[in-house]
Amino acid sequence: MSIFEFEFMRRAFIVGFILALIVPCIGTIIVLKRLSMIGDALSHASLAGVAAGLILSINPVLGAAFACILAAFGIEAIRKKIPKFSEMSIAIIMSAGIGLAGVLSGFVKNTANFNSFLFGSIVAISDFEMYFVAGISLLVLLSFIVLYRELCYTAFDELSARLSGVPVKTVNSIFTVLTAVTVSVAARTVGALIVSSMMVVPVACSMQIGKSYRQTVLYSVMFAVIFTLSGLFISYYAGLKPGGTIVLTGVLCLLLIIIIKKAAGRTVRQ
Amino acid sequence: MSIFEFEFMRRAFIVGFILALIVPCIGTIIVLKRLSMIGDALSHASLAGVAAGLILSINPVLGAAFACILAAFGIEAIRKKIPKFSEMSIAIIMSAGIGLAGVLSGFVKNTANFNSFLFGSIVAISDFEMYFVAGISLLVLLSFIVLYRELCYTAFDELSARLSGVPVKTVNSIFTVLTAVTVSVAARTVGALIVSSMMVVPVACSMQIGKSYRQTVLYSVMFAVIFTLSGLFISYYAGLKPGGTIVLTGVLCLLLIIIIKKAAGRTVRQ
Amino acid sequence: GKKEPAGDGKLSVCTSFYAMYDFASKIGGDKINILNMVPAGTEPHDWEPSASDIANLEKADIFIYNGIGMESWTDKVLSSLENKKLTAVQASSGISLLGGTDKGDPHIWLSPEKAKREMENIKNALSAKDPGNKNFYEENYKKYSAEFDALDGEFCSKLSPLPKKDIVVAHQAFGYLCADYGLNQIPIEGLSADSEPNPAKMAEIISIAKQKKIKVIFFEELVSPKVSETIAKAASAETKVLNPLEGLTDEQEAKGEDYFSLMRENLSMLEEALS
Amino acid sequence: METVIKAQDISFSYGGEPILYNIGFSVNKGDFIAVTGANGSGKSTLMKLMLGEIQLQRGNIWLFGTEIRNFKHWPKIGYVPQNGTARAGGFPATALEIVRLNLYSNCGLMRFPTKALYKNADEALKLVGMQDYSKRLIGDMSGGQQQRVMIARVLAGEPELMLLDEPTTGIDAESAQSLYMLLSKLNRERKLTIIMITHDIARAADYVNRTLCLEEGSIVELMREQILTEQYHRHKHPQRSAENNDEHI
Amino acid sequence: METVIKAQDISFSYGGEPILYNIGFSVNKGDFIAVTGANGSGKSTLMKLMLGEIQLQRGNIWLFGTEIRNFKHWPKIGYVPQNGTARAGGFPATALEIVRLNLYSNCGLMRFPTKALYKNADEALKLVGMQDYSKRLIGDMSGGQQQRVMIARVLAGEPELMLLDEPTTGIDAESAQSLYMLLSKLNRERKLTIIMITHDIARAADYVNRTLCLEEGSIVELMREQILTEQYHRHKHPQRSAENNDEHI
Ligand SMILES: Nc1ncnc2c1ncn2[C@@H]1O[C@H](COP(=O)(O)OP(=O)(O)OP(=O)(O)O)[C@@H](O)[C@H]1O
Ligand SMILES: Nc1ncnc2c1ncn2[C@@H]1O[C@H](COP(=O)(O)OP(=O)(O)OP(=O)(O)O)[C@@H](O)[C@H]1O
Ligand SMILES: [Mg+2]
Ligand SMILES: [Mg+2]
Ligand SMILES: [Zn+2]
Repeated sequence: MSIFEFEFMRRAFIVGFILALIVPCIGTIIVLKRLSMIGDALSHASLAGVAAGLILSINPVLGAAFACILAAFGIEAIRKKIPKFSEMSIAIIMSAGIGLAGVLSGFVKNTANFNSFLFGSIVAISDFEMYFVAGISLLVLLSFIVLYRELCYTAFDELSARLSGVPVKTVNSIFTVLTAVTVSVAARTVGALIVSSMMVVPVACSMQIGKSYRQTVLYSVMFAVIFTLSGLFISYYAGLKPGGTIVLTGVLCLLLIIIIKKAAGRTVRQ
Repeated sequence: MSIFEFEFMRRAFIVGFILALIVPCIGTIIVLKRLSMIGDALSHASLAGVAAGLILSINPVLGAAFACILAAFGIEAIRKKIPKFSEMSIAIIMSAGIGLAGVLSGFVKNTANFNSFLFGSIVAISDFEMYFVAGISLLVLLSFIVLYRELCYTAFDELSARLSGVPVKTVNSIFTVLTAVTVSVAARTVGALIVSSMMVVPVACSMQIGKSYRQTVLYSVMFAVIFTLSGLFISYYAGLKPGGTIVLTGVLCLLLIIIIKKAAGRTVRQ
Repeated sequence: GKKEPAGDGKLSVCTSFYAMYDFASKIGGDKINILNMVPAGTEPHDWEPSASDIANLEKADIFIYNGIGMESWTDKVLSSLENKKLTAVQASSGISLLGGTDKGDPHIWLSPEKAKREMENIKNALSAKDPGNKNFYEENYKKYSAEFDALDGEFCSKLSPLPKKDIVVAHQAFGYLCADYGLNQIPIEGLSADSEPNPAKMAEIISIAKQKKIKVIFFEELVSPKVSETIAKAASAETKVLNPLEGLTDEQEAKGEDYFSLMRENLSMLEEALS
Repeated sequence: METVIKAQDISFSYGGEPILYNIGFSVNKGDFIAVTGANGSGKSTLMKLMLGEIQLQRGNIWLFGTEIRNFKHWPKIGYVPQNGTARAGGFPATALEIVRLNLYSNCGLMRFPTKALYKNADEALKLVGMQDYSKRLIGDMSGGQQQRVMIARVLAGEPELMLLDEPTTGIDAESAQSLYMLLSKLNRERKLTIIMITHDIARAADYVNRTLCLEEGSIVELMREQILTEQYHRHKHPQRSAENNDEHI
Repeated sequence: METVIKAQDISFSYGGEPILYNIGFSVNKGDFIAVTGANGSGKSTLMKLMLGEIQLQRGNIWLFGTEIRNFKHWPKIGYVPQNGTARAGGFPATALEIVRLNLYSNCGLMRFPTKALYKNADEALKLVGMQDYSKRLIGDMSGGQQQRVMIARVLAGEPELMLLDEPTTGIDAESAQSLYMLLSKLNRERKLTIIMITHDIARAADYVNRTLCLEEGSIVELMREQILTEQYHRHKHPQRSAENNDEHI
């Protein structure tokens, strides 16, 4: 029985491929800003939005998206206060998000199943979601290309970027929104696990071999595409869960690269 | 009805207090090593241990503890390979952990409830757990005091620490084990949410006002104790979930400190 | 003593989730003060008690739960309580399980016949704890045991003539029900409701559904229907609710639904799906 | 003569401890100024104030005739920070990529650099003698090489005013010499205004036209003769030096 | 005479590109050596090899008579890295705390420093002229102040061999002078062996007893006269300099 016989698998390949194009782009900047765990933090923080949505009888998915954006701006704001330890801001907002979700859920009559409403699976994507992801991805990709230099410069050094005329605040805000939107849409569609690890693992791989910023971005996209597609294949034929398989493919590949690099006798960068 | 009428509340106060003493000690070093999200990553990664335990018919709690230690060493190993972006190692191991848990859970006959093996609640602590936490905490506290200078120096600069005779590898290994043990014991007892935020939020508060390393450590313990005890009080009298309340108390306090500092007109450190 | 006696002298009963609550309140009637712990609309597989829940347990006389891993928090919570007078009743005790181990499928209450046994366990516990009202409890049990028999009869008579025997369900909750009436459940997910489906299994279910011309893919109200919808679409089937009675939604609670009305609704859903 | 920077009555303190007190000066177009002063005298602080990186507490600064709080034309200013290479460490970009980033000053938002502009970047690397390393990752370079790339980055932006905080840090003697000559040439030929913090005033004196010294919160202009008596400080504070000698050794 | 470091036939390359080629030298107890060379010539690499911070690829190094791979007495060695203050930035510790950390060398695992040792730390801060800043957070200091604290940290450990990678970076002229005098005094009185990377050989020449220069992967010993002809490089490579002049300016 062929893998492409089923519509849901075809869709998984299409959506997986699209996300593999954009998530590592966002991810490269995220990693360079030392915010690697942002995917995980945002998807957890949006639980608070689900709870708030249920209390206020707003659509919980909307609530989640809203909470995601709010949390992303929270991270950005705290990062400014603790510039030397920007990754702390993630832990703080994540705590706040889950804590709030916990407290709010006490007031929710119908908590339903929080997680299942928030987190999708790559093999169960509806028509609407597919087009939505495609649309959002196009938007993110375009923004990323248009703001390529601005994002890179801002990640490198905000002060120098400002002096050379980059509207740093605007660029940061746009990027924050892009990140939040990507995470919330993708988490709902293909699952938070895939999004948050696609932000980091391919970038980690490409940083091991990339010889320039451009290569680092391109390789990370390439790695993400390889991981997603081969992960889907493997999960189908070996009867494994798709999200976990995609992620593990990536992690194994990273280990391989590190081992090969070490074996090749190259000294590690200090 | 008084809050101390119930044994379980008295117990919550005792265990909360003990953990508030040790978790921020570990947390200070964690933050300075830029591994803020380690609490969250370890508790998620230990899901893989639960799954493996269930498959191999080993006690899943043991499996979780084992996975926690393994994951902590994994983070330590990857951190060495990417020293400039040590926080990436957390995202990678976290992805690997959840991914593995997902894939393994496909082979578990009775998934029952994964999370329940892992996450405790501060208001449901058994006798055994209380003594266990007290014992482990004493161990951790002693190690922290004995290795106070070693840990500080290693966090400051591993090369200089090694040159001045600190057995850096050993210290790092001991610290890795201490972290993993603290996280797994505390997560099972009082919940992963409380542990992972107690590692960061009080440290973030104390770094805003601490004028030395020693003060930073002491204040962070002080903050953690205040957050835990007042959080428990508030949660009981306001009928809120305890974990979330403790964490939110901390986050609100941090915001307050930041706002007051800003109002006091002090310029932010560059 | 530290504990204030229950003001009206009634037995104070805590139950874990909806099915247990419904059974216990049917037996106890107004002779007991009953409190359900997992709130309406909450999927009980990953619920956790709060301080006030535990305070309630500290003051309760009886705690009724299903067991077999359904409420995984019970071991931990019970061992942390100091309430000496509390009797913890595992409603599933003595009932033969699918697979025969004690780590098997917990969804016993979905078989009317086994649900009756659970209610009997509950009745015995209440009588032992409160001998003064023993007769009242016995009366109630008799009344509802007849209802269970009737329900069992309805399931038998309505389901046995139907040509199809296969149902596709959201999670593996209907093992006992299927065993009783000769049905075969094809679960999309495992015993707990919160995992991710595996694509090979989805493909297999779709193929089976097509081959056996299954018309309905069942989902649950407390779990996201996305996966069920995906499968239904691929197999040109429709989706319908099959309620595992793990919790009620607000509306169901407001409408005064109970075990019997919901099971009858399940029955009519099954009839439609299997005809 | 056009005034590039005018500072009036600036005072600044970190959390109560005063660093700068009532400082005023002005810089004309085409000036090449060395700023010196002991460690901790507030040189970097003053420079950061001129960049709007830290907020003024008292007094005012005008950049190109505009009050600093309304100033928008930052691309006119190029800045090489002290220890600026610290952040560069793990960033996965080549020297050329980093230098090209600053072309932004010349083309601006959403417009892509032209071929001609790209040549600017190559030129800038050549000027600091790093053309052979343009494809190397910044993290794989020696300390002095990184510092030279940082300077090239600013040069590529063709600023009208350059602020350099100890630019020769870690740069070898020969290249430092070339850097001074390069700056001096840009200053003469393109009327580039330069303010450079340095501890090496004896050498800088050959190139600059003014030398400012920060001392106990005030700014004083040093005369050429004062600088040439090389061990300026010794002569000026004979007692303090004597003390120091006792303590330090 | 006791040999502190002996290096034999060391070669080293980063990913194929050779940096050091067949280098050998030896350092005696009581030597005060300046190491110089152009940016990227491999000075820092050589120092890191001597510290075991990067692995030897060819050849061998003996520290205090022991092969480096078996060497355990690291506390005998004090090291001030290039750009060492970069990491210090956000670390919430005071100058005194950081200097005290290095007392570890003197007392070792699990034994706490005595009062006398604590005095060592105060002394070290005094030696670099930072006694007034001992309670200040390292992140709240100026670049030169941080560098001085880093030097004090190493002094507090009372090493027998000091390896300094451009120690005067960012330090003002007067304090740099004091630092040289301090090092020279320690060298004379305590027989402290010092190897110092610097680009300022003209000044260092007054204090050191040997000067090594790295050039194209090899090490050459410079004679005092060569150094005093200040613009040594210019004289030695007239063509290259001419080229450079053209390119750089
Ligand atoms: N991690 C690395 N990977 C690849 N090449 C490197 C790495 N580190 C340094 N290099 C290269 O090796 C050469 C020597 O570097 P090193 O840092 O030893 O120079 P240096 O003599 O200390 O120079 P400086 O005076 O600038 O400090 C340089 O050309 C540099 O580009
Ligand atoms: N963030 C801060 N908080 C408190 N004090 C600070 C801060 N930054 C600098 N200082 C203090 O302000 C004074 C001036 O610092 P600044 O960096 O301007 O000195 P500098 O003249 O550039 O010195 P150097 O030659 O060492 O670079 C110093 O005494 C320093 O300790
Ligand atoms: Mg400075
Ligand atoms: Mg160097
Ligand atoms: Zn169930």
